[in-house]
Order: sequence, then C-alpha cells, then structure tokens
Amino acid sequence: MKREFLKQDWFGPFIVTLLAIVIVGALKPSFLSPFNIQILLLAISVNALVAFSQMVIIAIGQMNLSVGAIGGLAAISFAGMMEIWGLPWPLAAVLSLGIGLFAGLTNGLLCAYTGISAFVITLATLSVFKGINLGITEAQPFYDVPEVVKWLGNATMVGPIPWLVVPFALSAIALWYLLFRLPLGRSVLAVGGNTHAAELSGISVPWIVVFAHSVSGLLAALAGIMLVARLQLGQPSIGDDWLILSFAAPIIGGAILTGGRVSVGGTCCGVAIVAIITQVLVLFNIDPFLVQVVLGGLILWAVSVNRIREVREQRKAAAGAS
Amino acid sequence: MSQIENENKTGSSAIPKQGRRFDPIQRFLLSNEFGLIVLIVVFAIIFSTVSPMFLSKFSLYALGRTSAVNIMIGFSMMIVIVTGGLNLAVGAIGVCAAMAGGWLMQAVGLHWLPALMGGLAIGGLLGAVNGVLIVRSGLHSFVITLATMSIMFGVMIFLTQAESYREISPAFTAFGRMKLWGVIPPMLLVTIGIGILLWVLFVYSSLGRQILAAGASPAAAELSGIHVDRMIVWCHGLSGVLAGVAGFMLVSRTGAAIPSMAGQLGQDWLLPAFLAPVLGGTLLTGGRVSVLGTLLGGFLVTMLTSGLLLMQVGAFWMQTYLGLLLLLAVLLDLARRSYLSRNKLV
Amino acid sequence: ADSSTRVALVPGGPHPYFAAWELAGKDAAKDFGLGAADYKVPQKWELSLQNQMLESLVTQGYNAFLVFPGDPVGTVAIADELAATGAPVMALAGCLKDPSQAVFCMGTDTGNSAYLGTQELLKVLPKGAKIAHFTGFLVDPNTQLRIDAVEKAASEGGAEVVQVIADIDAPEPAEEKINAYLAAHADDVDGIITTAWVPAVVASNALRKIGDKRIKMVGIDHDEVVLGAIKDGYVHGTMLQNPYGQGYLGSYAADRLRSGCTVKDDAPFKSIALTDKFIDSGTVFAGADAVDNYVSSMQNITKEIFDGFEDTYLNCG
Amino acid sequence: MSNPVFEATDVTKVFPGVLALDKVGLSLSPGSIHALLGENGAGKSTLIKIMTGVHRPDGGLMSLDGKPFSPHTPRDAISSGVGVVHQERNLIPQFSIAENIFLERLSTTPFKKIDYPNLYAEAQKWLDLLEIDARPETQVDKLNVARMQLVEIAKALSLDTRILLLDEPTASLTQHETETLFGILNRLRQDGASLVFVSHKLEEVQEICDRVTVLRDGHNACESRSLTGLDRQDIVRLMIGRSEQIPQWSQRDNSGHNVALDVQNVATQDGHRNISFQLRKGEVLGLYGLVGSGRTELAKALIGAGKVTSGDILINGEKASISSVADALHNYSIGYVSEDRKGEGLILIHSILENAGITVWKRLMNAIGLVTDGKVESAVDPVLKKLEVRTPSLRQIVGNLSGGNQQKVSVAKWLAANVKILIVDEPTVGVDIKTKAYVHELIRELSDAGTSILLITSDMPEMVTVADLILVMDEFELRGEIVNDRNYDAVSERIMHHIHGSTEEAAE
Ligand SMILES: Nc1ncnc2c1ncn2[C@@H]1O[C@H](COP(=O)(O)OP(=O)(O)OP(=O)(O)O)[C@@H](O)[C@H]1O
Ligand SMILES: Nc1ncnc2c1ncn2[C@@H]1O[C@H](COP(=O)(O)OP(=O)(O)OP(=O)(O)O)[C@@H](O)[C@H]1O
Ligand SMILES: [Mg+2]
Ligand SMILES: [Mg+2]
Repeated sequence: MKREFLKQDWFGPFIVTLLAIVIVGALKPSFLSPFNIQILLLAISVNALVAFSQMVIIAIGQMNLSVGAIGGLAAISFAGMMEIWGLPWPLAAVLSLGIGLFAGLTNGLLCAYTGISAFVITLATLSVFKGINLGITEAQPFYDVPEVVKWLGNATMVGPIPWLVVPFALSAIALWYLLFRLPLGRSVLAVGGNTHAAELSGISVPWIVVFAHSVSGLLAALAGIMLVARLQLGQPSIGDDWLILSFAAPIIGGAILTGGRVSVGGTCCGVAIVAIITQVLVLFNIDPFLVQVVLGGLILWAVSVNRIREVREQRKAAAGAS
Repeated sequence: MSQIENENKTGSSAIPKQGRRFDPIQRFLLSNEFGLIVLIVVFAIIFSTVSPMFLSKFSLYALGRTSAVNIMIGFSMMIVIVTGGLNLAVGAIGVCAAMAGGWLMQAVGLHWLPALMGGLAIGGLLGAVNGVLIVRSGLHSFVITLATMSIMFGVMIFLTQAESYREISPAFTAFGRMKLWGVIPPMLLVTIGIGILLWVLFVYSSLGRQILAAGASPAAAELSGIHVDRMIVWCHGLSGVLAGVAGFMLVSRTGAAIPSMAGQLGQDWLLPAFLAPVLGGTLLTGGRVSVLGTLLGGFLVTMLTSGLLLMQVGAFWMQTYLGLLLLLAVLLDLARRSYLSRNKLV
Repeated sequence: ADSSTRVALVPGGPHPYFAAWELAGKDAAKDFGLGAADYKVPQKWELSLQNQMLESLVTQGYNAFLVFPGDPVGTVAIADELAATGAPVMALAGCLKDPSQAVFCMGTDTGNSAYLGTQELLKVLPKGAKIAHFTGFLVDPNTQLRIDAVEKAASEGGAEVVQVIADIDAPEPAEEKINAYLAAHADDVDGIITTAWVPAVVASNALRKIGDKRIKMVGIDHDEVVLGAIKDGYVHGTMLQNPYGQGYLGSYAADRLRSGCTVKDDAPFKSIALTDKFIDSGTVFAGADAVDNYVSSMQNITKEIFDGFEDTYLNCG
Repeated sequence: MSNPVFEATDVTKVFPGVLALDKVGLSLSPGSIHALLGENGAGKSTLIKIMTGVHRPDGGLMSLDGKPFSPHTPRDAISSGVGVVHQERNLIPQFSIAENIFLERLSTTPFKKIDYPNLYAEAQKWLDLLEIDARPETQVDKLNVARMQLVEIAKALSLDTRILLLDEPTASLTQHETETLFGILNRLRQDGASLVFVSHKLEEVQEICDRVTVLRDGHNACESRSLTGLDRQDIVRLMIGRSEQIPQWSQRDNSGHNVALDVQNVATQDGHRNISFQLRKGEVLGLYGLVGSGRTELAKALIGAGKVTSGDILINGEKASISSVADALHNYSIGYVSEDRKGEGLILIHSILENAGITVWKRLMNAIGLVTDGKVESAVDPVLKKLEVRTPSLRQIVGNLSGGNQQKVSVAKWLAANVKILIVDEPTVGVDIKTKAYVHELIRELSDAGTSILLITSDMPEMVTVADLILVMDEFELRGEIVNDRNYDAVSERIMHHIHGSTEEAAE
C-alpha cells in the first residue's frame, strides 16, 4: 500500500514542493506570513489554470501553442464587454468563457479533421487570436473593470485564502475527476497513450481531440478572466508569456510530452514550485543580473531531486524482483 | 485434390503482383517539399500582383537576408528535433556565441575569423553541455534546455552587464550588407551552403544515418550497435554551432553583438526555430528529416510576413491575417495531396 | 510643406505608450500638408520584426522614418540603411547609441528621467530612506542607464537602493514579483521608484491594495491606473513623457529636412549617455496637483519646442 | 448447412505500389472456426483490417447477416458485433490491464463514473479464464510480450461478439497458454460464434479449425472450404504452391572446435546466478525455457545492453568487457536479433534499406564518413534476396511490411553484419513456414561457415530441428544441458523434465 503511494506521479514534485517550503521558510520566516501565502496562492491559482490548459493537450500527445493567445483574447473580451457594452460581469465572464471554448473548438476541429499537426494549427491560430486581440485593443488596456471584479481578484475568503482559489480548486477537482474517474477522460488519456490502439478500440479519436482542445480553450479563458480580476485591468499583453510556464509546470509535475500520462496533483506542485522559485528570487534579493542563472539552477534542482527519487525507486524495484 | 493441383499452377512466382509503382518524380510530386514550392510560387504571384513592389530588387534582397537567418535558426532546431528532442536554448546559445565573438573582436582584439571560430566553439560547447545533461540525467530535453536557456542567458547578461560589442571588424559587417548582383545577400548563400552540408550529412554519411536511427527508435538503434547517447550529444553540439552561425549572421547584419538580438532569454527565435522544420516535414517525434523542407518552410513563412507587410493590411490586424494565411497554406497543401491521391494521379 | 513626404512612425512593438503617435502623425500631416504620416506598428517586440517592417516601408515608398529603436545599438544598422536611401531618420522616444546616421534623437533622456524621478521621491522621504527600484528588461541598455541613475540620485540624496527588480515588463511576472516583494519587505522600504510602464501600473495597484500610504512611490508614464493612484494619494507622482509631441515635432522636422533644410552644425543638442544629438521632448514630474492638466502642460512644451524649432536646429536656405 | 453470417466477395485493396488483395472472397458460418492462411504478405491482416473498418476496400462487397456491411471505423465494426485481435499489439501502455480490457465500453458511456472495484473484479474473471498471472490493476507496459498478447485476447473475448477475428493470437504464446486459449475458443464455437483464426503454426490450425481460406499473393488460393480431407501437405501446397521439405539435418559434433564464447559464473543485475556455458565455433547452441525464464535478459547482458555484475566472459579465450552493443558489434563481433521486432528490432518509420544497413554503415563508410545508398544496397541486397523479403522496393517503409517480412528484415541486418557470434532470440515469431525453413537453413549455413550461434526459442520443434546442443533455463538459472539427437519426443521430454524437475524441487 505504502509503495503504491510512493509510485504516484505527483509524489516526487510534492516532496520537492515541501522541501522548498521548508527550506525557504526556515531561511526567511516572512515567506510563511499570511500575506505572503495569499500572494503565493493568487499566483498559483491563475498559473495552475494556464498549466491545466496545456496539460489537457499534453494528455492527448499534442501541443497547444495558442493557450496564451486564447487567454489574452478572453481577458480583453471580458474587460472590453464590461467597459464598452456595459455588460454585467457574470454575463461578460460567461461570454468570454464562450469565446475561449469556441477558440479551443476551432483548434480541435482543425486538428481532428485536417490531420495537420496540432503544432502547426495552434501556431497559426495563435497568430489569429493574438491579432484579433491587438486589432480590438490597438494595444490599449481596458481600464473600467467593475469594483466587484477587482474585489474578487484580491479579497480573501478565510484567513489568507483568496477567492481566486475557488475556480482553481474547482477546476482541479473537476479535471482530476474527468481524467481519472470518467470514461471520457480516460479516453482522452487513451488517445494520448496510443492513438492507433484507441481508435481500434472504437474510441472516436477526432471527437476526443475536439473535446480536449475545447476544454483547453475554456481553461485558458478562465485563467485570462482571473488575471483581469487580479491585475484590475484588461491588458492586451495578458498571455504573451504563458507558453513556457504552461509546459514547464505539467512536465515538472510528471507529465510525458508524448501523451497519455499527466498528473493534476503533480501539475499543481509544478506550478507551486515555479511560484516559490519566483518568490525566492525576490525574497533573497538576488542581483538582477544573476536572477536568470538562479532561476535556471533552481529548475534543474527541482527536476533532478524528483529524478533521483525515481531512479532510486527503479533500483529498489529491480533489487526486489531478483 | 484436383482443385489443389489447379491452384498449384497459378502464380507460384516469389515476387508478388504489384499495383502502381512509385517512380521518383511521382514521389517528389507528393512530397512536402514540392507542396512548399507550389505554395511559395502561388503566394509570390499573389503578392506581386497586389503589390508590384514585392519583386523590386530591394524587397527581394531584404527577403533573402531575413530568411537566411530564419532558416539557419530552423536548421539549428531541426537537428535536435531529429533526435526526438527539442532545444529551447537555441536563442540563448546563439546570443552567447555571438556575444563571445563580439568580445573576442572588441576586448581581445582578435581578427574576425578566429573570433568567429571561437564564438562557434562556444556555441558548440554550450550545445554539447545540454546534450550531456540530457543523456546523463535521463530527463526530457524540454526541461533541461528550459533551465539551461535561463542559466546560459543569465551568465551572458551577468558577464557582459548587458553591454553590446560594437567594434566588429568592418570586413565582417560589410558581409551583412553586401549585395551580389544587386539582389543576392551572401548570407543566403551561407545558409544554402550549410543546408547542402546538412543534406549530405543526413543522406550520405554514416553519422547522419546513425542520428536518424537513434531519433526514430532509441531502443532499436542501441541494440543495433549505435551509441544513442553519443548521437544526442553530437546533435545538441551541432545545434549549438548552427545557432552560433545564426547569431553571427545577425552580428554581421547589425554591426554589433547585442544581448537583445534574440529577445529576452533568446525566446524570439523559438517561433522560426520550430516553424521552419515542422512546416518542412521534419517529424517532431524524431527520426525523419527534410533539410530542403526546412529551407523552404523558413522561406515561406518569411515571405508571408513580408508580403503581408507590403500589402499594408490593417495595422493591428496583421497577425490575424498572417495566421489565416498560414492556415490557408497548410490547408491548400492538404487539398493538393488529397486531390492527387483521390484521383490516383500519383 | 511637401506632399511627397511620406513619414512612417514606427514604435518597437505594440504598446499603449505610443498610441499618441498615431494622432500626432495625422495632425502633423494635416497641419503641414504631408503626403502621409502613418503610424506603423510591428506586431511583436522583436528586433527582427521591426527591421523587416522598416525594410518593407522603404519598399512601400516611405521616405522619412521616425523610429523607436528596438535596441539602441541593434537598430543602428537598419537606421543607417534607411538613411542610405536618402530618407531622414530620427530616433523617437528613445535614442540610438552614437555613432549612427540618425539626424537626431528626440525623446526622453531615460537616465535623466529616472534620476529626476528619484530626486522627486527623495524629497518626500526622510534622510537615509530605503528605496526599491522596479524596472524593465535587462537586455535593454536603457535599463542599465536607469539602474545607474537611480543609484546615483539615491547616493547623492543619502538614500539607499535596497533592491532592484528587473525583467518585469509583462503583467503576470510583474504582479507576482512586486506583490511578493511587498509581502515580505513592505516594512523595510520607504519608497519605490518604477522606471518602466508595466511595473508602474502593477506597483500602483499593489500599493492601493495593501492600502499603504506610508510607502511613497514615483512612477513613470501616463497610464490611467498610475494617474488614478496619484489622485487618490497612493502614489506620489509620475515622470511624464511627451509622446504626442515627439510624433508631431518629428513629422514636422522630417518634412523640413526633406524640403532642403539641413541640421545646423552648431545646433544646441544636448548630450546624454547614448548620444550627443539629443532633443528633449519634455519630461515633467506630475504630482497629485498636476495630473489633471498634464495634457495641457505637455501641449505647452510641444508648442514651445515647435515655435523655436526651425531657428534653433535647422538651416533652411 | 446454415447461411453464412458474414460474406465477402471480390474484396480488393491497393496500397501504393502493392496490390494487397485481389478480388478475395470469404464466408463465415455460425459455430465454426475458420482458418485464414497464407504466406507472409499474402494479405491476411489486410483482409481482417478491412472487415473491421481500419482500411476501406477499393472494391468488392461485404455483407453481415445478408445485409450490406461497410464499416467506416473500428467503432462501426465493434457495434455490428465484429471483434478482433490485431496482429500488432494495440494496448494503451500507461493504462491498467483492466482498463485496457474494457476500453471499448469506456467510450460508450462517457459521463458515467468508472466503478473501479467492479472493473477490476470483472477483469479478474478474464485473467483467471485465460490463466494470466497478473493483477488487473497492473499497468500493461510492465508486462512481458506473452502477457500483453493474452490481455489483448481477453480484451477481444470480453466484447462477446458473434464474429471474432484473431490475427496470429498465438505467435508469442507457449503451448500451455495456447491450449487454454483453444479451450475457450472451442466453447465459443459451441455457443454458435464464428471465428477466424490466423496462424503460421499448422499444427494449431489442424487442431482447432474446421474450415479454411488460403490467400496467395493477395488472391484466393482456396475459399472457405472444409478442412476435413486436407492434410498438412495439402495446406502447404495451397499456401506456397509446392510441398514442404522438412530438412533432416545430421547430428554434428563440435566438441573439437575452439570455444568462441565462454561464460563463466556470470551473474547479472536482472538476477541471473551462476551462469556458465561454452559456445563453440560453428555450433548452434539452443537456449530453451518457459516464457519469463530470463533468456532474453541473459542475451542482453552478454551483448552489453544489460549489466553483468560478476563472473567472466571470454571471447576466443580472451577476457572481454563489453560496455555497449556497439562495443559488442565492432570489437567483439557479436550480434543480437531481438525478439521484439517492433520495439527493439526495427525502426518502423525507416525504409528497409536503412534498417538492414544499420549494422554495416560504419564498415562501409569512406575516409570522411560518407556512405552511399548504392554501397549499402549492394551489401544488404543479397541477404534480403536470400530471405525473400517481399517488397516493391528497398525504399519501402518497414512499418508497411507484413509481419513476417518485418521479421526477415530484422534478421537480415545481422546477417549483413557478418558477425562471428550471433544471438538469435525467437527468430521465427510470425514467420510463415517457407521462410521459417529458410531461416533454419540460414542458421545452419552460417554455423557451417564458422559462425557461432546462440538460439533462443520457445518453439520446441524449431529447437529440435536446429540446435546442436540445448541449454535449459528456468528462473534465471541454467538447469541442464542436453545433446540434441533430433529425436523430438525424447529431447522434448528431457527438456521438460529439467524444467519441471526443478520446479518440483523448488516447491518442496
Ligand atoms: N499500410 C500499408 N501501406 C502499404 N503497404 C501495405 C500496408 N499494409 C500492408 N501492406 C502490404 O500489403 C501486403 C499484405 O500485407 P498483410 O499485412 O495483409 O500480410 P499478412 O498476410 O498479414 O502477412 P503476415 O503473415 O506476415 O502477417 C504486404 O505486401 C504489405 O507490404
Ligand atoms: N511474474 C512476473 N511479474 C513481473 N515480471 C516478471 C514476472 N516474471 C518475469 N518477469 C519479468 O519478465 C522478464 C522476463 O521475461 P521474458 O519473457 O522477456 O523472459 P525470456 O526468458 O526471455 O522469455 P521469452 O524469451 O520466452 O519471452 C524479466 O524482466 C522478469 O523480471
Ligand atoms: Mg499479418
Ligand atoms: Mg525473451
């Protein structure tokens, strides 16, 4: 039983996260102050959705380069609809989610029914979505974000836990349930694990691809909307640099780029690790000219800790078998 | 029994009956490369009809020069994609190599040739470091190069304090502005030359074949007596050298080695880096490569951008049109292929 | 005026700072009867994309260029190539590093602006204050100038720069890092100076969020968020620049140069870190009292420079 | 006789460069097991793929229960009651056994929560039925080839379809598992199902099938006739157009030859202990064992792909330390033909030429490292010709070849390498009888020419036909050595005695 637990994909990243919290907390007690925890949770909430959005696509063994463009488009639509059309925020949010869903659907349909690699398709739609964003905003932010939305972006629920954690937690649970308990989600992973076998088993691969891309679009849009609440304005540049994070977090969390294997918990830990590293750079007053070096070094540290654990597990397994 | 005897008499030859055979020309007509050529011609005709300036000497020269760099960046990524990995640090390595070259010319005062060699060596070394880390750790190249991209770029910024090197040998700078016969940038010739070398590598050399085998199926390659790990280190090293070449092209063009030439962390290079090989038909999962395809893919994308710029489509909407054109291009190619195979034309 | 003059105003990428250029170009084209003064935006902040756009603009027949250098050194080569076609080229909003073929640079002395801003900040801080500096991409040489200038002003004023956070030109990392900094160090710092657009916006919001009016901040540029925070007392003030004036005056100058004027040999250019041919388009500090009418004060500056421009800088035989 | 459940007439399929099926017919009646036979590349798998909606035919008609049947996707076929075990493995590696078995049904109720305890319990039933020794929650990529094959079969059986197509289900099974499977198939036949059974093992066909269709070069050599009255030789003649020649090789005594490979007290990381044996020049040394007994692992350790932890390996009397397969090939002239041709033996996306040439590039390259296709071709072509690899051109992608032809390519590359010591692991899995005979002849010829061969096979007749001396391995240890006097019954009994004798000891 205990062994099973150790073998989970999320376990390694989880240990790394704990280790990081303990080390940083010991060196800088202010790291564990309620306000800082709140800041950390805010960062994690939004970034986790970005990572989930990519994770769903990694699950089917593809890549979605347009997550950031979809998120940005949803963000400025959300802010724009409220500012220009004066829509109430829930309606604007739903419509923006719809835009994200539609964008994802478009990606999915193009990938599924043309057979062209998702890499090329989403690269092209990235350009399309970003262009629409710039065309609408002409690079000017939307400023008139209603107070409620600003409040939601910053207010806390209980203790240091911000409200933005709610959409994140709900999405995480929903995704976990989908991918590991529902046949639909298992089909998504099956397609990623071995597309040909999944097809031969009667799974409708195109429909699964469309579904995964739609979910990805929806999650990216949600992240964009949450960022509007957090930044308190509709910046057209939202999403411009999501791409690397969106891959890094799931991969640190144990996902395999060829598909079929992702971990919701691991991805959350991956996001947390990246957030903690970001904080470390600020908390320890790293020379700005060395920030990138330390960042890279810490990423290497995080993944190699996990890797060493894996290797040790394998050794133990090998030793046990003989 | 008599039935069996009858069966016995028909078709006992060892060679199976064959349907249509592919001859090389038909194979080429179905290929990605041919598709790209068709697209390049089609779009060139469209652009030059809408905006005759497209075919002006200056415009063609500018196009050739920009695409030379983009294609070279594409080669640098291609060589790693072949192994089934990727190299996020192309930009960072390219800038590091170029900055090292700049430093050698300005601070050390070397002639441009040894400085160039030194810079390329740094590029190759950094690439090989990536390769060794990947092989030793057993981690995916994505994570390793993500981290080293940050480290390499960071060290470069720290060492140079983000200062540019401007004292580049005039001979070297002149190269970037030279025009052969009024339209041809010599850089494009360099790119084509390196393309030919790469083509020879993959088609005619033992090393290239081994690389392809290692990329397509590491397990099978290893069991066939190929040092898969060594191939991965080789490819990353070569990728670093090629990134360095792209970096030096930019140096020669801008007349300075500047830390921002590939953007923050060198990320600006990632798009052309992936786009050219992927459009050109290099498999992202490794083991299959098309040097000509990468060349044409890089050229097509550069041409689409410059064509759109010339057509003066609405300022802020340009990206949208670029995306749509790209989609149109790949869909056209798809249509061409399915038309050919549906009508059994090839 | 010459209706064959076609001016292109090319920023480094899409950014709200440059929005005023579009209007300025249109106004100038109308006022001076230019063939065109068009605002042409590269789709991304990429040096190569800006270069490609400039090359394309030559092909399209533009014959005067007002360029925000994507990189002070990296843009020199393309500026020289543009100048070689006979077109007047001016660096606008930011400068090219000498030597270059640019006629002059009109904009803000980034280093000086950071220096003045820090001085304004120190005025409202006690002696020995601790200040933090939030700024943009390190690869931009201007960032280095700003870091040095803030450092200089602080040491002159007896203050200490306790932390520099750079590379936060994108909203998400800016939000993360600035908030993390305030969460850990809000009590250890007395003042904040920001010398890039996004950090200024994000820091203004962050201060408003923690409701701390003890920490004094000086921002940069005219984003509504920053201006609002100044009005509400969360931010002490901001260093304004004059993008409209740059676009308008630049277009005017380009036209004059094309119609035969030359730059005076003894033109009273200022010298700044990057170049010796600098024209200040106006940098003013705007505190709570001035934010409402900053537009008109900028217009005054613009008018002032415009009135004396030809006499001061040009020979129009 | 009852009406056919399924009928195919004039089915034609063209692949680029290959006429895979040429007006083929097949009719299945209820309550029968129908053998589908033919040489490698005859079109068996293609026909099965057309019946299950993987490929679309280029001509011809199919009907199910008298109604036209044209499945567009595998899903259509499954929902019409056609189940299949494909020749290639088609499992989701990251999924558990249970999930793989019930994958089809997962997609029909997308939003109903999966009841894992129930799923595992259901899967356990199938595991028990097929006597698979593994837990239902085990991830399938942890299984060995035979177990994966059995899971694949369980997956098809669990669909409970009226028509079940089995494409070489027994290729990687041993006799015992095959018997279990046959028990189940017999029961299905009694329940009125129609089964199609593809195999190159004619004994199996004669044991269980009642009707037969033979394909030759993509057309019917005979269509849906009764097996009664056809003996083995008749079937062979239908398949290959002539009768089978069973070689009777003389016994060889190699004891006077030099020892080429001397393994002394070797232990490995995989758990081998005290492995000692000698392989002489020109000898064929058999290594027999049940599936999972550790033969493959030993072979890999010997060629440097696994770790030897203690003991010595001597090659031609000199101590060798082999660090990698490349080392083994280039410095010690040892080669290894893998049992897993898809995973380890071949590069499926590359051409025949690339695959067969992989071991010779280094030898053929010139001073600056260049090798031309022409050189490679002239080096590998004779070998490929000899093995009769069926292909329109050497540029054909190996993944497009029929299973047996793939196996030939995988053997060919080592023949081209001209090694002194060759380890051959299950060389004839999925190979038709004609080619199998060629492979055996080849092994014989090679050994006559002085190559030392270590032959790993689970195919007892093959072992008795080819090996000079047989080692028996069980649970990672060598149990004994038998001189092969080509007397099938006696030798096989002695082999089994070594294995079962040891397990009885262990049980005590
Ligand atoms: N996808 C494909 N593309 C091109 N040719 C193919 C493809 N699939 C099969 N072929 C060709 O069709 C012919 C029939 O192949 P098939 O797999 O049906 O043979 P088979 O009878 O199953 O042989 P085996 O006993 O070796 O499995 C072969 O010549 C093979 O090379
Ligand atoms: N009961 C088991 N559970 C898990 N793994 C097993 C079990 N039995 C054997 N193995 C593993 O399977 C591998 C051996 O299987 P394999 O079938 O390759 O052996 P083999 O002797 O080469 O048999 P064959 O050549 O017939 O396939 C070893 O790695 C061993 O650890
Ligand atoms: Mg077959
Ligand atoms: Mg084996």
